[in-house]
Amino acid sequence: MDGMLALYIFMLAAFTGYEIIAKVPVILHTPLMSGSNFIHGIVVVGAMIVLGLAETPLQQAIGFFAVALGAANAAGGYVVTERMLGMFKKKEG
Amino acid sequence: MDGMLALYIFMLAAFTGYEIIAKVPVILHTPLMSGSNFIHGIVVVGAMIVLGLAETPLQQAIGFFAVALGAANAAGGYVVTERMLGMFKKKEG
Amino acid sequence: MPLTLATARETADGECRTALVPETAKKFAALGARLRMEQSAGVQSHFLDPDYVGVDFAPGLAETYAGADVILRVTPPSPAEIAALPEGALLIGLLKPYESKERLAALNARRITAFALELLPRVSRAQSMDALSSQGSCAGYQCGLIAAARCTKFFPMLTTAAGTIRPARVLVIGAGVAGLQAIATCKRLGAMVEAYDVRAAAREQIESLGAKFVDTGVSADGAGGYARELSAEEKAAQAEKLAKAVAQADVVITTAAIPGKRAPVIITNEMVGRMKYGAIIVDMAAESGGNCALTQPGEHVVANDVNIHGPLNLPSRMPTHASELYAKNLYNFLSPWIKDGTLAIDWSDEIVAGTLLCRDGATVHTLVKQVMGDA
Amino acid sequence: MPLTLATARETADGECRTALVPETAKKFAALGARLRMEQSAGVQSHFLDPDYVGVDFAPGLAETYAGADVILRVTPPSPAEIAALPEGALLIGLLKPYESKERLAALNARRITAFALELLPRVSRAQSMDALSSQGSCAGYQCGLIAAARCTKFFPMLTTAAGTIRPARVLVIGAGVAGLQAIATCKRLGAMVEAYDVRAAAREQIESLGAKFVDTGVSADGAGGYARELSAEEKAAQAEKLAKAVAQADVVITTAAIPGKRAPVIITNEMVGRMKYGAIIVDMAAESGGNCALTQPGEHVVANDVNIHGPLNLPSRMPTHASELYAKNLYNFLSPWIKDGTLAIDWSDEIVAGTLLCRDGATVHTLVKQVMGDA
Amino acid sequence: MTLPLYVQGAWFGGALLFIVGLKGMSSPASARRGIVVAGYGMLLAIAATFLIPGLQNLALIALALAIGGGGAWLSAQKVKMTDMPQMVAIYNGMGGGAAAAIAAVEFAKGDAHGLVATTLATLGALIGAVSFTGSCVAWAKLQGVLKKAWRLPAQNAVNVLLALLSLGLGLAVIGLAPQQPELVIAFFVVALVLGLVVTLPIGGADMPVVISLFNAFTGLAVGFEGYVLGNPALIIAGIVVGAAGTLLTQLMAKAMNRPLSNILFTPMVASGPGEAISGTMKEVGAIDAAAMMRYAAKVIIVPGYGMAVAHAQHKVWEMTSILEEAGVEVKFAIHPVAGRMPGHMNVLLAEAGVPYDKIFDLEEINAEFGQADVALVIGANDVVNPSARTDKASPIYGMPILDADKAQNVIVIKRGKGTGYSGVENALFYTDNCRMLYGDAQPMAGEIIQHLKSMG
Amino acid sequence: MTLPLYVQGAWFGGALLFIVGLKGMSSPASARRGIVVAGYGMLLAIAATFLIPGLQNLALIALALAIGGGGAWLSAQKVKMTDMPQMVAIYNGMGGGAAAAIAAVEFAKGDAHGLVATTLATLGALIGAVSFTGSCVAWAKLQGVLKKAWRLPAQNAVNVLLALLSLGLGLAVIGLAPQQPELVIAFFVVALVLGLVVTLPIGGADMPVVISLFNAFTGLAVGFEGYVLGNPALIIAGIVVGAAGTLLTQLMAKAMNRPLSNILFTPMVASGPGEAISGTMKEVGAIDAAAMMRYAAKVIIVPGYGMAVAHAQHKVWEMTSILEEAGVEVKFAIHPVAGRMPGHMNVLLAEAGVPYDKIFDLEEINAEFGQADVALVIGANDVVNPSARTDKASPIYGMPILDADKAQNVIVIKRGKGTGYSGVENALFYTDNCRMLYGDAQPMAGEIIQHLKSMG
Ligand SMILES: NC(=O)c1ccc[n+]([C@@H]2O[C@H](COP(=O)([O-])OP(=O)(O)OC[C@H]3O[C@@H](n4cnc5c(N)ncnc54)[C@H](OP(=O)(O)O)[C@@H]3O)[C@@H](O)[C@H]2O)c1
Ligand SMILES: NC(=O)c1ccc[n+]([C@@H]2O[C@H](COP(=O)([O-])OP(=O)(O)OC[C@H]3O[C@@H](n4cnc5c(N)ncnc54)[C@H](OP(=O)(O)O)[C@@H]3O)[C@@H](O)[C@H]2O)c1
Ligand SMILES: NC(=O)c1ccc[n+]([C@@H]2O[C@H](COP(=O)([O-])OP(=O)(O)OC[C@H]3O[C@@H](n4cnc5c(N)ncnc54)[C@H](O)[C@@H]3O)[C@@H](O)[C@H]2O)c1
Ligand SMILES: NC(=O)c1ccc[n+]([C@@H]2O[C@H](COP(=O)([O-])OP(=O)(O)OC[C@H]3O[C@@H](n4cnc5c(N)ncnc54)[C@H](O)[C@@H]3O)[C@@H](O)[C@H]2O)c1
Repeated sequence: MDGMLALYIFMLAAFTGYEIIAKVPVILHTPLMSGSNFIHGIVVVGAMIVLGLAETPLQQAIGFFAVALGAANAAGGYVVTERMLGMFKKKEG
Repeated sequence: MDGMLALYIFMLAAFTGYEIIAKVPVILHTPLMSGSNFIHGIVVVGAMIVLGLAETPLQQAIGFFAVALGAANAAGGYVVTERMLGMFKKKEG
Repeated sequence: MPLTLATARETADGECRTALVPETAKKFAALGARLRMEQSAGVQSHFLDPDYVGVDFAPGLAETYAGADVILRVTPPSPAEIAALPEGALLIGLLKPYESKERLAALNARRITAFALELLPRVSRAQSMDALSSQGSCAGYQCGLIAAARCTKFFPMLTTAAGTIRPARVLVIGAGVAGLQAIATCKRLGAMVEAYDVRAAAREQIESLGAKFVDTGVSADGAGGYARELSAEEKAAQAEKLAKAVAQADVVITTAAIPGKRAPVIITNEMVGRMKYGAIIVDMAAESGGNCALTQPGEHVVANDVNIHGPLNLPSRMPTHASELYAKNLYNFLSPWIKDGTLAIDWSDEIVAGTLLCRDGATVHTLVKQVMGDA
Repeated sequence: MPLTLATARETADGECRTALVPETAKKFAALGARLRMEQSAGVQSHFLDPDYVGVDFAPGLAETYAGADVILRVTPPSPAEIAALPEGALLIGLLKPYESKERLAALNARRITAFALELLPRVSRAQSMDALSSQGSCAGYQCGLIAAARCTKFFPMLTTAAGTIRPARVLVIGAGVAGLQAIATCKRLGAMVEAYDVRAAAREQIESLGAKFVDTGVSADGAGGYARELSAEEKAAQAEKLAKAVAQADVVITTAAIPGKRAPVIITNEMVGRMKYGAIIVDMAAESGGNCALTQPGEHVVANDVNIHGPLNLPSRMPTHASELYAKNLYNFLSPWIKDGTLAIDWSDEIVAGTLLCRDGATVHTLVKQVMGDA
Repeated sequence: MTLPLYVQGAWFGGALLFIVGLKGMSSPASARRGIVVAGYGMLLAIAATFLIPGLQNLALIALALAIGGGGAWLSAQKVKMTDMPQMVAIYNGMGGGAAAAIAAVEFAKGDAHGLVATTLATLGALIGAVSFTGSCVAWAKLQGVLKKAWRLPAQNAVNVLLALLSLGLGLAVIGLAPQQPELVIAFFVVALVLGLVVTLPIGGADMPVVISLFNAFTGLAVGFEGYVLGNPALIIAGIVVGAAGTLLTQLMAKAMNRPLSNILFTPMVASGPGEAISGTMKEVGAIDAAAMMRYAAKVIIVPGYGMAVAHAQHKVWEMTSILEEAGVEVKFAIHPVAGRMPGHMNVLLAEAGVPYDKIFDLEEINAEFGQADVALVIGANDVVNPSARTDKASPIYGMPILDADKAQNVIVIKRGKGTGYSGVENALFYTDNCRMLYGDAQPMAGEIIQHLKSMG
Repeated sequence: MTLPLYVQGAWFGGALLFIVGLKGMSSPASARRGIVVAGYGMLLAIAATFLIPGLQNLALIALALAIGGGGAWLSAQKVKMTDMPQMVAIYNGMGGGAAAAIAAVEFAKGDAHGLVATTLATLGALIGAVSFTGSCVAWAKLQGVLKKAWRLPAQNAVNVLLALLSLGLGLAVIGLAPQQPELVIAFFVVALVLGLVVTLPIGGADMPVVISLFNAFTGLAVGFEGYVLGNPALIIAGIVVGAAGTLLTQLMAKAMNRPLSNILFTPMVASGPGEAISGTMKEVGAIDAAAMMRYAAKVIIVPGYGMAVAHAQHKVWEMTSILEEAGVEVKFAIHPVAGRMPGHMNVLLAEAGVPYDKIFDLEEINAEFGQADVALVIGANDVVNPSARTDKASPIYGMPILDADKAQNVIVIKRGKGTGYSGVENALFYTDNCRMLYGDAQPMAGEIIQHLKSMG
């Protein structure tokens, strides 16, 4: 991957992340932390690729480990966030 | 350039542009239009490269034309924006 | 010889207002009119003679009125004062047109051109001449103050070291000009104010002042912004719903009037009997008979430990401002017709025609003729 | 035999309050005390005898006081009433400790244990017993109402079809409990209020109510939240700055008092001379001599077209609430010492000690002894 | 072509500064700093470009920069403030032209870029060219060079036809690589004509919106050419402007209460003459009302019965305080018969704590409306009805009224089309300088407050 | 490896949905929708990954997904609401572990990626590993598995040493490509230990901030590994979370009034005993105060003399109205001697238009504080001073007070450390559930209003 392009993407993504969080009420700090925790669960995709392309048993083992961890990150992160944000439901009527 | 990466950049840049403008007061509409007009004056850089790498007189001519236009965009855009925004100066004390 | 306007001292009992104040005197003078005033005619309103610039002072009634073209008054003239009016002169004031046949006859006998400001049509243009409104404002404000001063409780809520005082409950009946002002005054002082009026539009107006409307389900919109008389059943329905509100009130202020008629009796004897001990009623309609059955105009009656006040001539309690407003009403009424020191009235103007009571020796106002018979 | 509390009808001129109200009667009874009251003792405050639950009624003064342990009063007892007090009884009330040597002697002759609520120390815990504050609130509120009712102008600004009424200018001198309440009341009615007090802290307090502080550069903070007396130069400086404010005012309300002393004269003859025609002064300090040189306590004086009112016993104008507050002060003062129907006073308690006027046949309060001599 | 890191880094820095600068420009308080930041970004990017190894024609480049940049700089300095909008138009058009020119050179070179790049190059050329001629027309109209509305018989059909034609030619250019010069020239000509034809019929009042649209176009064109040139700084700057500009255009159209399609395809015609009350009521949003007042020097508030009904007095006073803190002079004008009782407004304003010295009656203030930037009419109607001055048949004829209509701008808050006490129509609401803010006075005042606060 | 367009497109869609979802989550009104949107993004991205041609070990992948995902799904469903924070910690740690594992596999493969990629892989591995063990410790602490604070003698020195060592090893790994297994293993071990050691001494109260920091770490690690894998979706999701998480961590630290460095390097020690009033005053921002009230069921407002001095009554009432519109029950508790005259608060609240039925005196309301989520004390001091209940020496001993301290949370608005009328310190301000909002009551109430409005 072109390093320069990646840098541009880094910059824009960082800017986007920053903009989204700026001026968030304290009440959302924990859910947002949890939500962003879920989002980096996307690492499971990377782990899947790694495992999918693993060549040795060691690689497979680590890859398996990575996929399981990543999947836990994604699934657990989603459920926890969803449940936390459920609190806001009743008030928004 | 990798099309996919470009697409990501397009997406992030569009998101960024949108976020910046959302909820801007009407009073800033014209200055912001002018300011963003200035920013796409960056086209002058592209024009410079094109002229710099021009091979035929025709290309040179068009390139020259492009640089002049781009430079006018950038310089004129800057001055106009700067003057418009000067109006806000006195009120911000 | 330029137009001469004359103002004598008001002689009615307890009347402290005056029809000419220094400010309007100056303005009339600027229009080229000559002004004559009885000595100390403004003193009860705290306007001293030296305050009037460009006004001639005359020692007595006769000297004041002699040869005057226009007579400005607050109250209707007494027989003696009518006798002093120059024959054919123009008279403007709150002339109580429905009060006395004799007075009308006397005015006509002297061929007085009389304008009764009570008759002023309520069109937009006439609002600046509307003495009923201006004096009604004063009356409503004074009613509120009387109610607060006579109430044996605080109006506002007060949380104090010695316990919490609950706000007084005030009920205002009749939300015309005066009633609204009374509502505003009581609200300002912190009372919980409820109000009631038969006119449907009154609800929004009452609520616009932050008071609560007492809904009785009876509406009585009449012509020209005034209320019509209610039927017997309507009165009964109204009375029932109102009785409840009255029974809860610490203070009841009544301002319901119907022009040219006796005021409706809204608070009956029986309703007074159900009121709280120590409650008070301030009956602003006392002048036209009272909205409470027990009201004695000008008196203070106690029944069942309820104090019923029937104050008269409320604007005279604040004569400075009441006179100022009234004098400006007169000025606004008259000034359009004064040009270069002469009077040129357009008799077809709807305001002039509507207000005209007597002219050329006859009562000309239709409604007054209807009620009083030809005089 | 349980503790007996007795309350007779107040006999002082114009006094409408009562020292026992139905609510406190119930509470005292709950503490096990017996209560006795003279017939109709509460009626002037609009509390009827049947309103009192668990109270014995007695036909006259003698019957009421006979054998009572504690006598609750609003005003100091007259010589006749002192004679009716059971020897050695406990007496609580606003006893005007600095007013009369003879009264002190008479009380001591009957070995009365007397508590004068005026002497209550102003500690936080005593605030609920502070009758000066509760009655001061009533007085200040009434002052505001009197001022508004007597003013010949509107208090609020009004823009009307007949011209714009400028708001009245009210100056309040003395911003203690009563003064602040007067400020609040006049502000509520829409007046432009300025106020002045010698205490430095008063500025912020005045401004906290939205009124303007008149800065004269003189400060006179005394002990215990009361003001000290000013020196002659200070008085002159104060007078000069104040004179200006007074001259501009439509209404001046004065509430400046110094406990145990004649009220300071703040508005001089000369200052009255420079006031507006028709302006009014309401002097709440009339009782202790008046803050205006021309004040006649209880009277209404006109000087230079300025009306000077010296109302007395203002809380009695709103007896229902004034009595309620006062009675609760008494209850809060006494109840901590009543247990199972007996009285057990801790004489070393700072509040008890500070309020105690006479005991065992002698005047014991230090400051009172200083001012009045031993009696 | 691989570029040295310092050039790429400088471009990266430029792009970063653009974003930061644009962000700054989106709030009045930091707007000025924003343009300066963006300006540094531009300098950085241009300077770095000179350092590209092997760049030729340096003298030509410098000359073109000097001519274009210098000329624009000087003329932009001299132009009057009122002529700014057309300057924005022309500079924007030049940017579009530059983008189109870049595409032209790329076509001329005939380098093979791949399908994506060629497509984007063509698309950029098309919208750049349209933006170029369109902006020129906009400039000419605003400058007064082009005066009358120039309208074809079947304007919309012609527009669509030309657009289709240019798209078709574009597809041909893309498909038939390497490009044939004739085709390319035809494509450009049609695109340029399209810009002309589309813009010519649009009226002057709608021009700002159109300019904003072309601005977004140029941004996109620059972004696309950036892709062709493999220059992420161009991409980012262009796309950010494209996105921002698109949103801005929509916001502007909304502020004018006209859908964008309406502006482009059904140009406004002057309304017919001879009605009792002519003109239309123009709506305005709370944010616009807030901004108009926030940047006014003097605002006069005219409260009426509607303020009382809505109990909006506290909000109105809060709004006033915020405006005053921002340095705006605010006065209240009370009509003698505003409301339903003498002194109605006084009672309410006093309740809200409005100091007396801000309250003026008709006689005191009527002369001042002429100097007011904004008259804010809150739930008043009859008391600002100009027909009282002129129309003898009106029931309110002869009543003195507050001259709110003399103010630079009038904003009227009311719930709907309701009449006042007198029941007559109000000509004020139809005048050019009047904007209606529909809604209950209390929440409306609340919204204005919120927007005022966000303007810092 | 070039991937088919549909896989890349799906990833792109996933990234887009993440951003949109995260944006949604930043406002209470749309937060729930936000997580659902992001969830779809995740499903899309994972599903597409299966479609990569040539992907092996599909069964293994599915198994790992089922074990990891299924297990986490079930356990997350079951956990109590109060145990949520540690769950966030542990899932976050797993993400970090996954990132580190990806790096490990890449090292194991020994593919040459170039300097940039290797550097990023190593960096990602380092912070991923730290985040992994650190999060596990955080989980253990919050879960109560690890109870006592485990502190080395020279903790900070050890921290720095370990950090330097891991960096050094990392540089070695980068420099000495192809990687030697021993080096790589040593690197990972040190990184994992570093995470442990850094986190162990940190107290439970500071854990949320630390978890947030590790969350940002994991984001960065994922972003870096995304670069290594050439997967922009990972890059964007990771970096967005990294940036957002960093800012969030700062905001959280600020909300706790502790600089981040303080939390990491000088863990709080319990304050010494035996002072007259123990504890510290904890500051809070207007936005926090607003949020606490906005999401409360019941708020009791205690006004005092400071509200009068600040003339804040109108603002306070506006704030109340907004809260009530949002469904919060709000009551006013008036102390008998609040202010400086009997009825002082009544006069002011009436002026602001507070209806009487919301105003309660001490006897009426004192029992309700226990059920209130928030007691908002505005410029009151003596009247909420608990020492009046207990401290016989206090000048206010014996005065009844409002039991504001019984509320779930207490927020006190005052200008500074000023005492009240009685001049005594107030123990309430030092209690655990009390937060100080410093500033003049009027602008503060205004700020709260503004934040409340932004919460919709
Ligand atoms: N002052 C007096 O003594 C007195 C006495 C009697 C009569 N009047 C008459 O009353 C009139 C007073 O004039 P004005 O201009 O004050 O009032 P107005 O002419 O009655 O107009 C009030 C306007 O407020 C709007 N409105 C009502 N409720 C509203 C709400 N909740 N929020 C926003 N807008 C609201 C109404 O339009 P929408 O329905 O579209 O919202 C209406 O057009 C004069 O004609 C006067 O002659 C005065
Ligand atoms: N009600 C009566 O009749 C009466 C009469 C006399 C005395 N008192 C006494 O007055 C006291 C009343 O208690 P309280 O709790 O109402 O008031 P307080 O105890 O006097 O406390 C007021 C607090 O408000 C803060 N403050 C002042 N100005 C402020 C501003 N502009 N913005 C924000 N905060 C401000 C002050 O702290 P900062 O300086 O840090 O801001 C102060 O701690 C009692 O002790 C009572 O005994 C009452
Ligand atoms: N030109 C104008 O626009 C103008 C000027 C002044 C007043 N007005 C309007 O005229 C109306 C009446 O004004 P007014 O104060 O002179 O009236 P008023 O003094 O004649 O009567 C006072 C009020 O008593 C009410 N009333 C009558 N009978 C009643 C009953 N049985 N029970 C309860 N209420 C009863 C009336 O409806 C009226 O509101 C008001 O709406 C006022 O706004 C209009
Ligand atoms: N326990 C408590 O905390 C408590 C209870 C009640 C009152 N207080 C405080 O005590 C103070 C006085 O209360 P009060 O109303 O009983 O006082 P007061 O009736 O004795 O006097 C009224 C006011 O007149 C002022 N005054 C005296 N001489 C003056 C002069 N020459 N010029 C102008 N003003 C002059 C005094 O400063 C005082 O404010 C107030 O500050 C009040 O808040 C405290």
